[in-house]
Amino acid sequence: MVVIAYLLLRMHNLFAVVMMSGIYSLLAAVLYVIMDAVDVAFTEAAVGAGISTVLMLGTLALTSRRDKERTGNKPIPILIVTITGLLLIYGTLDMPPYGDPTAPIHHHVGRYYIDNSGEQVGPPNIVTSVLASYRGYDTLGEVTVIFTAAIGVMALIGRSRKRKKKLKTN
Amino acid sequence: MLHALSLGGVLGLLWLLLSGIFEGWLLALGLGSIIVVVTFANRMDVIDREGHPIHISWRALLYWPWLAREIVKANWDVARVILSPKIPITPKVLRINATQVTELGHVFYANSITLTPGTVTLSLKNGALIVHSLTKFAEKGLLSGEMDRRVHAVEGADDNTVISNEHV
Amino acid sequence: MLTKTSILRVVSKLLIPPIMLFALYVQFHGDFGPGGGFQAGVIFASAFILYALIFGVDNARKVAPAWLTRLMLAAGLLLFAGVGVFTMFLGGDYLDYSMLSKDPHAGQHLGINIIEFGVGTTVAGAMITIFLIFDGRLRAEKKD
Amino acid sequence: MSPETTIQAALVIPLVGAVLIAFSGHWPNLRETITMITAGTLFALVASLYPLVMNGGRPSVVIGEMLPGLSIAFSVEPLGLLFAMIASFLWIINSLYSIGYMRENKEKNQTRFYVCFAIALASSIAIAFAANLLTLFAFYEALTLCTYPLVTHSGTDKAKKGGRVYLGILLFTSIGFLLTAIVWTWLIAGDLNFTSGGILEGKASDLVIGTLFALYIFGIGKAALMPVHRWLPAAMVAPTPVSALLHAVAVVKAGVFTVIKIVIYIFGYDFLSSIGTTNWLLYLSGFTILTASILAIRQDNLKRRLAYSTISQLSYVIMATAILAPLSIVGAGLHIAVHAFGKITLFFAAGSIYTAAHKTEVSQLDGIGRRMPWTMTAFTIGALSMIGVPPTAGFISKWYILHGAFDSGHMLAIVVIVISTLLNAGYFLPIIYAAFFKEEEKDNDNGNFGEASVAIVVALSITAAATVLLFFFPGLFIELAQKLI
Amino acid sequence: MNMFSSAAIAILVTMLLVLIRAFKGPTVYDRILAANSFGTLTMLLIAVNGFLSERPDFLDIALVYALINFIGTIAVSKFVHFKDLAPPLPNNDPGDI
Amino acid sequence: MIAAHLPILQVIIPLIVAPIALIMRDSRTVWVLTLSVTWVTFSISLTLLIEVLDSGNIIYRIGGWAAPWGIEYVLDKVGAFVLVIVSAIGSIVMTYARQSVEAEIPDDRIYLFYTMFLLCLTGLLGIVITGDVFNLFVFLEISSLSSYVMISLGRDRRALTAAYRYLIMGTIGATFYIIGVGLIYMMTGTLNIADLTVLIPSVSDSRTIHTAMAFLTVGVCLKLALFPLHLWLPNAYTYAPSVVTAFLAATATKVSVYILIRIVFTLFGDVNILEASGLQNILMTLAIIALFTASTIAIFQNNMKRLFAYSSVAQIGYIILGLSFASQIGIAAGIIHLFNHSIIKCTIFMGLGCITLRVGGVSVKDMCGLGYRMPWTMAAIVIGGLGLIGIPMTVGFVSKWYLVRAAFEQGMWPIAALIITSSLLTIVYVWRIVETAYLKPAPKNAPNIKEAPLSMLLSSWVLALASIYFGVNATTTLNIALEAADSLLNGGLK
Amino acid sequence: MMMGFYIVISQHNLIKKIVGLNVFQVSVFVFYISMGKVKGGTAPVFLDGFEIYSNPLPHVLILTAIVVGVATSALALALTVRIKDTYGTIEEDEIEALETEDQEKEKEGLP
Amino acid sequence: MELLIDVISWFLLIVGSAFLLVGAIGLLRLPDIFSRMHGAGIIDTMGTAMLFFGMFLQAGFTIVSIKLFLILLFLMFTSPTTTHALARAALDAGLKPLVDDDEPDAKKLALLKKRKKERKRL
Repeated sequence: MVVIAYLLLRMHNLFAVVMMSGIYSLLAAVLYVIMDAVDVAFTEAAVGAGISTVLMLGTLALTSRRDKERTGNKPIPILIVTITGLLLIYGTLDMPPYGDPTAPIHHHVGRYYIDNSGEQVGPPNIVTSVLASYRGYDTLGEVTVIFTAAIGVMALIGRSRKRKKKLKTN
Repeated sequence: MLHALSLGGVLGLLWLLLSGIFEGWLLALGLGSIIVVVTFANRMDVIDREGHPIHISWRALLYWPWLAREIVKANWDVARVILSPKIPITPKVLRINATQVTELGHVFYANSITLTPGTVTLSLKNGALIVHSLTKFAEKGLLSGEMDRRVHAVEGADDNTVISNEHV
Repeated sequence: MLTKTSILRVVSKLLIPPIMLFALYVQFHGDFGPGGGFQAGVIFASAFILYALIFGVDNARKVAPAWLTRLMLAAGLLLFAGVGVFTMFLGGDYLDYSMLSKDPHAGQHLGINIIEFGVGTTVAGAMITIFLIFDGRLRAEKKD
Repeated sequence: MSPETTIQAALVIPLVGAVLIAFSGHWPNLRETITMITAGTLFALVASLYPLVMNGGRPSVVIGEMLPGLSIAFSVEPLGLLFAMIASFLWIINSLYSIGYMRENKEKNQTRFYVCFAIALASSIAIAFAANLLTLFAFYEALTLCTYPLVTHSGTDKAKKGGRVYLGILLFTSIGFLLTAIVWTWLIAGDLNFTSGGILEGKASDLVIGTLFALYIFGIGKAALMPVHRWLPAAMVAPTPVSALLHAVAVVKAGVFTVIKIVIYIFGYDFLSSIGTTNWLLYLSGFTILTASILAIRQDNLKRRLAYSTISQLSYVIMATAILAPLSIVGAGLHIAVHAFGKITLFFAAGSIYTAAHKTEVSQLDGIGRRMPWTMTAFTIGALSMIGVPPTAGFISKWYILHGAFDSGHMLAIVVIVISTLLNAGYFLPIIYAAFFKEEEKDNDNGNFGEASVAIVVALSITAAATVLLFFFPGLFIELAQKLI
Repeated sequence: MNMFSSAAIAILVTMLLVLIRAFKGPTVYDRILAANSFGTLTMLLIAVNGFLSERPDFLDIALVYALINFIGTIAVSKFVHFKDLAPPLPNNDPGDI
Repeated sequence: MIAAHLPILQVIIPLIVAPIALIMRDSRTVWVLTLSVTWVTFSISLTLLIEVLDSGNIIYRIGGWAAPWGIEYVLDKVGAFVLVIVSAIGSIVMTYARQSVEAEIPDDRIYLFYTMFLLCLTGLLGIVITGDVFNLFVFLEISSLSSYVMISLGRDRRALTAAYRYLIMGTIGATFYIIGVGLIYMMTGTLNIADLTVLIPSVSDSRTIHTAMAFLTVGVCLKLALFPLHLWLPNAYTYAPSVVTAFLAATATKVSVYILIRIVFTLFGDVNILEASGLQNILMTLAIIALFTASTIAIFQNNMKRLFAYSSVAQIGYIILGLSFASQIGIAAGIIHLFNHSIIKCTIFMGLGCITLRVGGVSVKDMCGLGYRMPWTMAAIVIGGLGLIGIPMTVGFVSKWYLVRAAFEQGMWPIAALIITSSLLTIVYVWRIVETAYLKPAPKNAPNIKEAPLSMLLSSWVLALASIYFGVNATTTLNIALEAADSLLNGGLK
Repeated sequence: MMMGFYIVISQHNLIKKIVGLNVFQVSVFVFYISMGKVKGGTAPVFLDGFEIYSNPLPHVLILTAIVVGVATSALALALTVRIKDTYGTIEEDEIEALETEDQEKEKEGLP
Repeated sequence: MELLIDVISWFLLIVGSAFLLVGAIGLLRLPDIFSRMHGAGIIDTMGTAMLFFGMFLQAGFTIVSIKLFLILLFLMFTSPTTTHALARAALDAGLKPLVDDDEPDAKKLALLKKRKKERKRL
């Protein structure tokens, strides 16, 4: 994945960039499946590899397909990124090991869902119970976000019904 | 209308296969779903002989095993070519006239060609196919016309009506 | 246009209804396995996108005119939020599905299904809207 | 009418007047009538408080609680009343004068002028009556802001520049130093109310008190102590009635008034005199008096010369306060009044000359006394008062200050006063001499002019007369000032 | 060694090879082809992984992958072909908002 | 029955009305709808504030699930106060909005604009009231997305790039926030703020938590445009439609500040993170740099909106400075300045909106002589400007007073001096405007313009008068701020 | 993860930035999911015979986050389209140059 | 019986994997885009099918195998279609397939075009 990301950085054909980001997202989805997050993989597949790519292509069609080539790395971004990266690595030092069942994360709320959702909510898919019931309000927010995005796109580049009134900028 | 109904039937079957749960609630939902889908499909105008070729399904079932065998053979051939150190390929572009009557048949034929490794349909226009073949074996198999005949048979010899194509 | 080769056209005609059905299947089987409203909405929309790709944006717009997508957008969200308000009127807290039925279990089940449906509707509406707008944009630009 | 209502009315009336003036802008006569009526009413209201305050009454009003424990509150005490009375009285005369001046010079934006004037007066009254430092500070700033349009009245680049200097210095010092000092005081004392004997005694070390004192003194830029005096000459670009208001009535008086108030009611002069860290003020004010006087001599522009004179005269007040003797404080209070009348007369005269003869420089004034006898007589009276020659009011206040200095043994102050008196004479007498005894220059283009309009002459006559009258009947103010100690 | 894990390894190796093609290009079409194959492989991997983790009932995901792969590739082909996705016809403007 | 549900109704009402507005489409109807919604939310928030002040924190369980399992709404004094600010500004801006929106936004998009506005309001209110860190993120995104769109609806083409930049920066900020939340979640296993407050002290020594803190802070600071991260703000505010600028300037950054308050004083309240991690010094330094740099830049701006946008950056510096004192007075100063600055900036930007409506632009040249041509509007702007400087009797004075006091209390003399000095810079730029408006004559060929329409003037003046009223009589607001600060320092949501 | 972040802040092409943003976010998602994994656990869907399930909460969170991410991308892309329309380019430095021009024009109009 | 199924599915999986690898190698080694499509075709057909059949056997007749079957069916429809779409796009973009030396490809293409035109005239 790192390789793909690096290539993304280096590529100048925007089209290829979009393709690669699609592949990147596919890989991420595989990771999700391996890490038992089936719902997430499902979504990532549909969204990351599918819709996002198609939308990006649509944008490419409307804009341009190549990115101007530039040489040289920019020091400030590299600095910022390095600092952030180091910080993250620093943060991981005290983390519980991967997959450790004794990590606190698995004992508090998560445990509760696994133990009680069947009885309290019902569906065998715990993710669904949490998503729709325990944290149903988050989901409402999520729907609102997507609603917002749709309206935003409508407001930004939607065509007007009336032809004579064209959206003029500047 | 008949097509819509049969589509509904097929979709119902599909639902049951997918779902595997036979509770009243879910069945009802399934019914609702099918109605929604059929409505949309109707709006999209995809329910016709082309979009829902129920009439050839039985014959198609017989065709599949043959195609599978062809595919295996072709695979073997191409795999050999790829793995041999010199890559002894003889790529060719061929033009073939399909004998099928309906466009559905053409498509069926073209897809079968592509499905067998070693041959790829590059273009299909009014029954004229342009095919790229990789090896001699594939070329021969294609030119023998065996597949063409079989697809034609699947299509149904008695069915001579050409579907008018409103989208062209 | 690619439709001229007819391969795509035929195959997509064949596949679109099952894809839509699959979307709805995902929609209603979110309880049992992976999936749910969001994924279903996206798949439904992708069936639509396929249609738009093959048959053109104008035909797609005819199938899903602006008013319909708008309605879908609004209806899904309203459905979701409305369930919450409804439970409130039934005496529970907001989004407390247990109120929907005498049996809390059944209530939860019903509630989840309804809101997932709301999610699906909105998401499908949103995705279709976004895609159609992106593609419809072309013409406006080319004309200028 | 209860005293409380009176206070409220005194605060509100100028504002109401301002609004009415704003709305009557299209009818100049109505507008000016309103101005005069407002001014008259205001004075009447303020004056009506006099008996009560003389009897020891301290009526007070709380308007709102700005910060917990800190209110916008007003309370009338002798010094405030003194200031308020001077301000409101001179507003009447100034209005009269303005009418003549503005009309004759056909100034633009007259409505704005009157509105701002009214607001400035409201702020002055509020400063005068402020019951605590916060209120005082609030209206102190308000006064700065509402006089800004007056300073930049003409709208020329020069006016704008002057306005910028004016605003810059005043806001800078007040926010930079005064506000800091106020917050600090509050932290030390937990209180900002003006209290007899001060609120700071025994609450902080001498050094802190000294620093705080310095912050106050430099924070009150309106007192024009050097080196924060520069705004005053810069503000001379304003029309003369404005200069009159600024230099005689509202702004500078508000400055020295604040100084006195802080010395008396925040620090307490007993407390201040008991610690040594504030003596520098004496020297600084002495220095200011002398320097400003010397600078005044070098100015050819009449108004600028008056401005430097003002700086020097204000430092009299500050020095008088810094002497910290009871008598000198009475003198300080008195000097506020005296200088107000004297200086306003001088400015009126300067404006009158400008209006009638369009002359602004001292060197152009040769022989003008014969053409404008009223004006120049008034000017002479004002000048004599500045110098401190009897029978003008200036003598009395100077005498009190000298007396106080003598009592407390501040010989330096006495020396300064004596020298400055000479300097004062040095920059005023030549003008008078030139006006009355020198020959008019022959090649004068705008040759034929006489006195300015009646309103102007009447106004300046009244103030000149008042200056003289104050010498004979100073009791009104002395009694008030004596209530301070 | 489980048979599925060996299959999974084979798939992973294949994915790697395909990726190399995707990076090398040289034409856009090569990349698309590679991406398409990659998608198929991903789908396979997910299916195999299902068996590997003894939860094969999540094949829906694989199905979605196949679907998305199909639509994605068609979209991409159309895009490179026409420089846009679905050229609308003129004189027919129902409006978006 | 309704009373018990007020916390959720507060957020849900605009959310539900948004899709309704989408269906309605008629711009006038939608405006009326939006207007009534904003006023309803305002009254709800007032009720809630009173209730919180009377009887302590309000807790509302969504979906009937108890706290760490489900999402809960928690309203303490700070939250209730910010809620009132946001909804009040919302309702006033909406009252003001109609003509301005009609003039600046294409007709067929107006209903979309109002829908966006409602969503933005939902998002902001949701952020304030929620008791769950992830739910906060969701609502943060709702408000951000809608504000990107609203900004990009501005007429100038630079609005687009401004919105784009904001979007990129905002998303990075949100992602940082999410990383931080993830790290915290990893160490504690919960997302509920109250629960976290309890759990964090036991793991606060770990490097993971420190990292989390860093990410959260940086992420939120991006959103609230603290000094080096403010780059998106000036252009975004400059080119957005007037209504949007007025609304966002008064609410969006404030809500982000609120998030910071929550993180620093509630999440990490028990471990006194400010001092423990050196964050205090960093924030303080940045805030002071912000004060000076932004004010200095503001002085040289020719576009009034941009000028005040930079001034916003500076003013945010004040707020952060107050918070970074971490004392009761300091936090109260921050909170009160949050309130005051909302009022001031909203007044000013609404005034500028009036000018845009009548004159067409807000550059220095457009402002010439406006003091006479649009006296009421200019007067409102000047009152706002005075508040910005911190002239006594305006709200600005109150907050500055408290800031200085807090600095003194901590014995930080130099900082007090810096605060005071920086307000002098404010004088410079505010005065430039006054001079232009009142002293420079209008250009000769300037068209005759009318004063702004009544509804717009009225709303600007309501706020202008509010800024005076709360300047003279600040006790109510101050007491709330003080109590809020107290509750933050002593337990927060517990 | 950092690579994506770097792309976002270093690249000049608007679309590449968006891609970078996606990459960045996806990495964060992966990080979340990795938290939820339990060794020997299985997907959080009840089935007889399984005792250990992965933590479902991160999954839920990431589902939401993905949606938010795609919504953001869609908006960003829409903005890009508009930018291309009005500026004729999607390179950041070129846009900046054009903006400076705008600024200059504005200044010229000043008295 | 179970053993038999295991063995068969082992076999199928191994063969499928082998074909996958072969396809990938083909994708790498073959000279031009059109011939590479054949390599991809191997992955799509033989590799996938074999793997699916292997899994099919393991799953037995359950919902899982039905789904597997559906996926396979779906793939059989879509994979040639996508390949075709891609080939078509490549061709239209002006990419010329490498052909064997017996006929120069330029000539051949010209012939093709001529025929197309003729047909159009008809």
